[in-house]
Amino acid sequence: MENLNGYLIISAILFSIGTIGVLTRKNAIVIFMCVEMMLNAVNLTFVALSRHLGNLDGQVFVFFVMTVAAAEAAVGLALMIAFYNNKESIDVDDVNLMKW
Amino acid sequence: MSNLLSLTTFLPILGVLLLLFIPKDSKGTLRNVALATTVVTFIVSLPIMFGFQSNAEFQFVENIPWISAGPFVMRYFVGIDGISLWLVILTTFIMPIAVLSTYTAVEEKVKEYMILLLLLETGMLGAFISLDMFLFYIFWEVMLIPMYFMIGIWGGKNRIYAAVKFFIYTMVGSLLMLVALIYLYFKGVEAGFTNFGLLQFFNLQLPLATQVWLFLAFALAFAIKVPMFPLHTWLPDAHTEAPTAGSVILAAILLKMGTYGYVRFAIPLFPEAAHKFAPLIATLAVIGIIYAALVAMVQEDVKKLVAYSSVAHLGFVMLGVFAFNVEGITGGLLQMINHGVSTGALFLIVGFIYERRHTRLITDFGGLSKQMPIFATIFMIVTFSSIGLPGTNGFVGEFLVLIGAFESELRWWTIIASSGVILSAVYMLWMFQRVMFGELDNPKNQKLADLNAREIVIMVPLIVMIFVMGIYPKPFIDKMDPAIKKLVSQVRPLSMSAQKMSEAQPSLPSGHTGIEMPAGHPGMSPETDSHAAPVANPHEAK
Amino acid sequence: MDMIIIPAVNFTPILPEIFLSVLAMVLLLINVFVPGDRKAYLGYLSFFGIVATGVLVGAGWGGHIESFSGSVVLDNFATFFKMIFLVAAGLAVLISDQYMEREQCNHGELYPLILFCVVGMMLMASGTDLMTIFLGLEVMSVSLYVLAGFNRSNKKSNEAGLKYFLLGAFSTGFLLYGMALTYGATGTTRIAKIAATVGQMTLPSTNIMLVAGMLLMLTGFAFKVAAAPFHMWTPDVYEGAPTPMTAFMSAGPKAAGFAAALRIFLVALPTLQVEWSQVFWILAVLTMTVGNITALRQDNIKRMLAYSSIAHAGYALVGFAAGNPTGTAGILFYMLSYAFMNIGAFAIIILVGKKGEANGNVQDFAGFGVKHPVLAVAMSIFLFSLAGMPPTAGFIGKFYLFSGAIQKGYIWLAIIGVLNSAASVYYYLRVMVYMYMKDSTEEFDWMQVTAPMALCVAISVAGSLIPGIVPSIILQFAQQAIKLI
Amino acid sequence: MLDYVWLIPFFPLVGFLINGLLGKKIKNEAVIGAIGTLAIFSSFIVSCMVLLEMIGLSPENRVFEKVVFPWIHSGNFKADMAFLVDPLSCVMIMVVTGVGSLIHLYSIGYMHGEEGFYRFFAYLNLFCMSMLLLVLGGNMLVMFIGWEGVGLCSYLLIGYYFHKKSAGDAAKKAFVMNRVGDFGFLIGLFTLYWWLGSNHNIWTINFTEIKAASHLLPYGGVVTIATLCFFVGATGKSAQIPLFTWLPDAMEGPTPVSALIHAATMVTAGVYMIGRMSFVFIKSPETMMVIAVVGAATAIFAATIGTAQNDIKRVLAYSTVSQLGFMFLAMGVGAFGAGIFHLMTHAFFKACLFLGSGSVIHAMHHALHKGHLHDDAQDMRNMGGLRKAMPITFLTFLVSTIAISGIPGFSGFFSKDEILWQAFANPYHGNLNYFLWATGAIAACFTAFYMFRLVFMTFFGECRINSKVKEHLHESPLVITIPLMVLGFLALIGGYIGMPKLMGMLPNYFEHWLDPVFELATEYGAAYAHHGEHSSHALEWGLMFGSVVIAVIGIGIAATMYTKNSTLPKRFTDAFPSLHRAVYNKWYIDELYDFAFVNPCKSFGQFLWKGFDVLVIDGVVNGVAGVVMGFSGIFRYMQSGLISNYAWSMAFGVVVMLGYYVFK
Repeated sequence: MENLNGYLIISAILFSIGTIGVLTRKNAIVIFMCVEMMLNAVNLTFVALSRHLGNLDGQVFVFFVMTVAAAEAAVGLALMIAFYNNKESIDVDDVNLMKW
Repeated sequence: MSNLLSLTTFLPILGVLLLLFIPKDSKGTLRNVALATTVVTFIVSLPIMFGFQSNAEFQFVENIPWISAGPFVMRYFVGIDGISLWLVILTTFIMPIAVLSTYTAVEEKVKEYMILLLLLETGMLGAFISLDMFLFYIFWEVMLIPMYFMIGIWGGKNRIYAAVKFFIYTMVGSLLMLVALIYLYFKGVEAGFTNFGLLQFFNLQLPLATQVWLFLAFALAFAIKVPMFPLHTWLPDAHTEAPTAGSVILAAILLKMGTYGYVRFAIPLFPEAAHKFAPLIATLAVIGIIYAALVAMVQEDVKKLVAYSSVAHLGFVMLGVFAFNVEGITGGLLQMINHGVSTGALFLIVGFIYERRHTRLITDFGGLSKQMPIFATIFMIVTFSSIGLPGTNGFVGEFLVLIGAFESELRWWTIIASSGVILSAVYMLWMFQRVMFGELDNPKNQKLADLNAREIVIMVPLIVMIFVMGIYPKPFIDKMDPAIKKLVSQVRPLSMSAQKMSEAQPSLPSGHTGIEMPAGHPGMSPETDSHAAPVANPHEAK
Repeated sequence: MDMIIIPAVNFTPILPEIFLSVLAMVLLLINVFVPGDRKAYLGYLSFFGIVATGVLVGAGWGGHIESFSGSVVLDNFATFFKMIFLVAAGLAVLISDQYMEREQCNHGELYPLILFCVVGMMLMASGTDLMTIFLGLEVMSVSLYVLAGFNRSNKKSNEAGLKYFLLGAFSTGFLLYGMALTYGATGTTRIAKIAATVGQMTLPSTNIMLVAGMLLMLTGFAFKVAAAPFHMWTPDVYEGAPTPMTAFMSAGPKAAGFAAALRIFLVALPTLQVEWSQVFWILAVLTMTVGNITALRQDNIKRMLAYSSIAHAGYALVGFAAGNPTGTAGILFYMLSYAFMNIGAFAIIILVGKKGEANGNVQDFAGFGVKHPVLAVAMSIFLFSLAGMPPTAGFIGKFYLFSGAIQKGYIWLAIIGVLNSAASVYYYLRVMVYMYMKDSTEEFDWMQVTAPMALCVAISVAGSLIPGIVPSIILQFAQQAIKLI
Repeated sequence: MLDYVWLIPFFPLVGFLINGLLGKKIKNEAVIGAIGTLAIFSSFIVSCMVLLEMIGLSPENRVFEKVVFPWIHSGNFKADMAFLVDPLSCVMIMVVTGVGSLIHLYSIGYMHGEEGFYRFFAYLNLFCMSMLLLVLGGNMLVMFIGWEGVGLCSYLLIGYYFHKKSAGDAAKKAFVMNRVGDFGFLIGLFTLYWWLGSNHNIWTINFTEIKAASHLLPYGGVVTIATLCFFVGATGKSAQIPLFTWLPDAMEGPTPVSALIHAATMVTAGVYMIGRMSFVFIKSPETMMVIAVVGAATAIFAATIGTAQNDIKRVLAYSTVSQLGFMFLAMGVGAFGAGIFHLMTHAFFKACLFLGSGSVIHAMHHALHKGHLHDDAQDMRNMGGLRKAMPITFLTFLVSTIAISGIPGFSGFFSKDEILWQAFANPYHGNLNYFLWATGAIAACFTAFYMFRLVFMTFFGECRINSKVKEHLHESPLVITIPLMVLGFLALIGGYIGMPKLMGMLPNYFEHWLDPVFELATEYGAAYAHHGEHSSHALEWGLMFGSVVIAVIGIGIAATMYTKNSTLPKRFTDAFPSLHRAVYNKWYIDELYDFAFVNPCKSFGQFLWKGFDVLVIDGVVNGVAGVVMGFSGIFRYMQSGLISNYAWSMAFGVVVMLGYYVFK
């Protein structure tokens, strides 16, 4: 697969976008979506590499990642709801009780 | 009995276990049990002293496996030679006195206090008998803990600062030593050693650069403990805040760890480096002597004064040890014991008046001689012992230190150090005068009671030691002599002295070899070499 | 190929995991039937389950069984770490009930979650495939997110959960990306095969994909073990999380992170040791220094121990940087001792604390030594062990870690380490200063020491003291464990 | 043979122990006094036996060493508890035990009723023991025990009235100044020991061994350094310039103490020490010169101060300093025998003078007490005309005064004249001799003047104190007057054993006796001596006559000023007020020392403590802690609590790592 680099670059760009999103956004849900984007970028890498290398390990990995991401989403959203219950906000800048 | 040393060392732990079962309100029982424990420990240690053969070998050795994991093999390897013998005896000797001194001084948390005292004894004894470097390190660090609590819990107003300072200050040094210790071990492993046993490391040939670093690390740890100028500031704080027994033990035994460390570890392990740093250490020692004396002179607090006097005394010890000849090291060791006895006694004395008056300011006293004649007599004897009057113990050690140092390359240092003899008289006598002489004008002092029977019992052994060691130090010297000779020969490796000799040959005065060689006693060559060295380099003294 | 061949799977290596998972699910089920004030029974059940698992794990000592086509292995390394996790979990379970009862969030799910978390950690330790390790890590992490935010009504706990979750997920991204790149560079996710492939590369350190993959994985694990600069979540999460969970988190997951990292770096990437060693060198220095120095000024004792926990990760990283048997055995030993001493300390903190996480400052310990001498002595032992004073386990652990560095030639690392150690003494002593040297403001009469608590403290004391005096009993196992990877 | 020599210091030790430990219980003054006196008297008996035995030996065999027990043996260093008996130490033990016994006896009467009577006798015995160790010591270290031991006793006895601040100060001053000297002694000892050892492998501090090896010592050089150091020791102990100021202050002690320690025995230890090591000292012409000059200077310097003092004991104290100066002058000009001779005669007459003054003070004190007056019992301005009330005291005092003034026929004349003659005629110092002689002669004139001033002010004229008191003035009891009479008698005739050859009536027994000790020194001295310049009999006679005239002049002036024309002193002081003030204030030497040493030391100590110890060293220590804590604060605030900051930190870490490794 001659244009592996293209896939890798795209996934790297996706990953970076996700990272930057995490760094810059304030809404917890958006941040979490950015994390998901990072994970999907990795998935893309895995798939591309798997295809390039001709073995299925990467593909299998992707399934696990997707499952885990789903589980994480469930837990994460639950935590955000709990937080929202207390603070009526999901702005991460309001997560500020503990510092120093 | 082959495990006499272990028995002595761990008897106090047994005492601790006993104490745990005594309710904390029965203070009398607690005190008596602790006292009994220390007395029994002392008695058990006596066969060690009498059974000790005057040779250079380590005796009462116990060597059993302890840890063996990975690259490290540590053994429970203990034993004593003439150097550690007296420190062990000093420890067991001082402890009952220290315990006895707490009978009225400590009324709160008696149980804890006694437990800590006994733990401390085990720690100190363990450090003196360890021949496994790792084991030594363990005991060395363990000692800190009880002392820390003693200062911190039963201390004076500023106790927390003093306790924490004491702990961290000492810790910094010893941790660096730990690094050096481990490094040394790996060097040993390269040379084929299989465990932490100290003695084999004396034969390890290390390049000078390595020795220098390792020596510095060891020396720092020990210098802090000694304490040497300018690492001494924890000591006055610790002493002023510590309760009497704590001060006594700190001065009498704990500080000896530092000097003992030099004698047992830093110097024989890294002889070339030790030589290289001898001028520096001698300089610091001499500065310490003068500096501490001057500072002691202007102290307002008796205890602080005594604390600074400790710094000066230990400066003498260091000077003697770094003379690297038999006289100097013997003097240093004697001075260690002397300092234990006399400064211990001084702290007890300070404790006595503190208990009575709850102040230690010199200006609060005056004319006590009239009111407390027995106290005055004892105080005076101890004072003069501390000054180093001939006939008391202080003199023998100080004199040997000075003469040993004078024979070595440290001649000019010795001359300056000797002036410490004047200063010590100044500050001690001035203090004595202000406390004991003059009008008894403070009404609070007019009701003071003289020493009671218990206090006299505490002081009598110390007074006896002061005179015994001053008038007949021979048994002490005889037992330590072979070990010291051996040490001196270790410190002057043949390669070095040979090199020095070859340098020296041309400039030797005529007839020197002619006189020396036939007259030289067998086994004395290391010392004669050491004396030859200064002559060899007359310009070195500049 | 008309027949599906079910491969003969040997379940032995994951027997403990299976057992714990089943137990957790059973607990979840019966939780429904346990009334609110009887949740302690779940605790007892899970404790016994953990003990039983311990026996199961212990029985596997000395074996070497690979399974699931080499993605899971039962070896001494895994066994040792599993023991650590079980110790951490067991002790955490013991101290949970009293705390949860006091904070009125004694939901039965706590115990199954702990058990699941242990399962995840165990997978991390025994996983020999990046996939297994990732899976284990996620099982662990997801449970931990919940555990951190377990006290739903407490704002701090909430925040802790959320913070941990967001940052954890973020770090997972890096870890995963690292795994992907490693996969790309080597064509496999099996540890052993990675090792083989990398071993055949002529100059693996010039393989950008591999190096980048390694570094990204390193980042992920650095986050889990709280190494600077990936440590910043730690104090906040530790402070906010329910105290027993803080105790658990500080001991278990950290060990799990080290387990997986050790497996990956030592087994899969030994040829890149020069590179990762350098990184760990710097991380270790940063971590120790930041942790210790920041801890100096903390009044909240949980937060202080959180910084201390960062520092301890730093010490362990010293051993990691060394990467030799001495250092790595040191890590194993240290993680175990750390579990004892740290959870012990947290147990005391729970005892001293009041409802609503009150009474959690250093100052609140004033006079504790007089009122509760035994507990205070226990606390002192934990603190001295944390400070690395002989004759405690903490000292032996540090001794081995620093020895590893020295053996490797990292003298300066060791020196920085010991200096940090000396600085750390200050804040540990500070607690003791308050316990013993300040007059009490409190009577501590509300304190009640329940049996599980007492048991936890007793075990912890034994665990911090005995290995300090006769370290061989643990060290020889650690040595053997390290030999097999 | 002489094995029993150890008994000599042993008896006083026993006395010390009995009185010191049990004295408080015994309480009975008679018993305590008897024990103390008997102890030293026993030593006197033993000393006499030793002397007799020594006389029985031929001169070259008069050396005996006795090792009692080994003391410090370490490496090359070896010091035993060893005693050395030779003619020199014989003289010294006779003086110490003899005069000591008399003073003990005297003290029974003098100290009657004092608080701590037992303490006094214990200290006195201890002192005698130390002094005997000093003079009998067979090596420098035993000598040093005694050397420091007498210093200790001096301290204890000066501070006997410890409730008086001045006594405490004086005691401390005495000890510290002695210590300065001891410092010199030690350095001298080290130098000698080290030089002989390292160059010739003779590691010894034993006197006989050093003597045997003394031919190896060079002239000058290292010997000068060593001997100068020893001499510093001697100046401390014997109150010479510059370390003399403690002795006048030491008069705070009870008078018998002044007599025994600060006149007869201890202060002469320096002279003895030089005599003991004459064979070393002589090898350094420079040191000899220094000793001679310092001795002469001290002699005249102290004599000038003595002329203006009003305290009877202080006059005697300065007189002692001055006389010690004469002894050092003798040592410095190589007349060791003469020095020791003067030491002995001085012990007789000065002890007598002090005891006499004690008797006077005792009487005055008693009388003042009876008269309920609080005037100073020691101030001569309060005295006068006592000769009628205290005839025995007066007579013995007068004899001693004449002796010290150097009137022929009395003991002081023989010894002092010998010294002056040697100062003039010695072969070592060339033209300096004239100066030495002149200084000595003027000092002798001053001596005669101030001593007779004392006598006149005290015993002649009218009693200047309240007449009520006068009737209470009585002669002291027998226990006091007997020692006075014995000492007075000795002061009278003691000189005849050392009559100069010139007079030819008696052989100079004393010099012959000491010859074996000093002949080696003379032999060494010959190496640089210039012979035969001044030694004519006529000259000697002339100088002798001159010195007598000088003494008589001094007496004459005193007589004029203090008996005939009593306004003269006042007019004199009015004429030279600043001179008088300076002399009266001892040339401000104490103030100078305070200014130059004491105060700088104190303020430097203060600076080191408050400035260096606390500010700098602890400043650094606490500063390091502070800096770490400061960083703690900074790191703490980096922990902002915000998720995005944390994420940034992580991303930063990743980027740096990747940046470094991937793109390097």
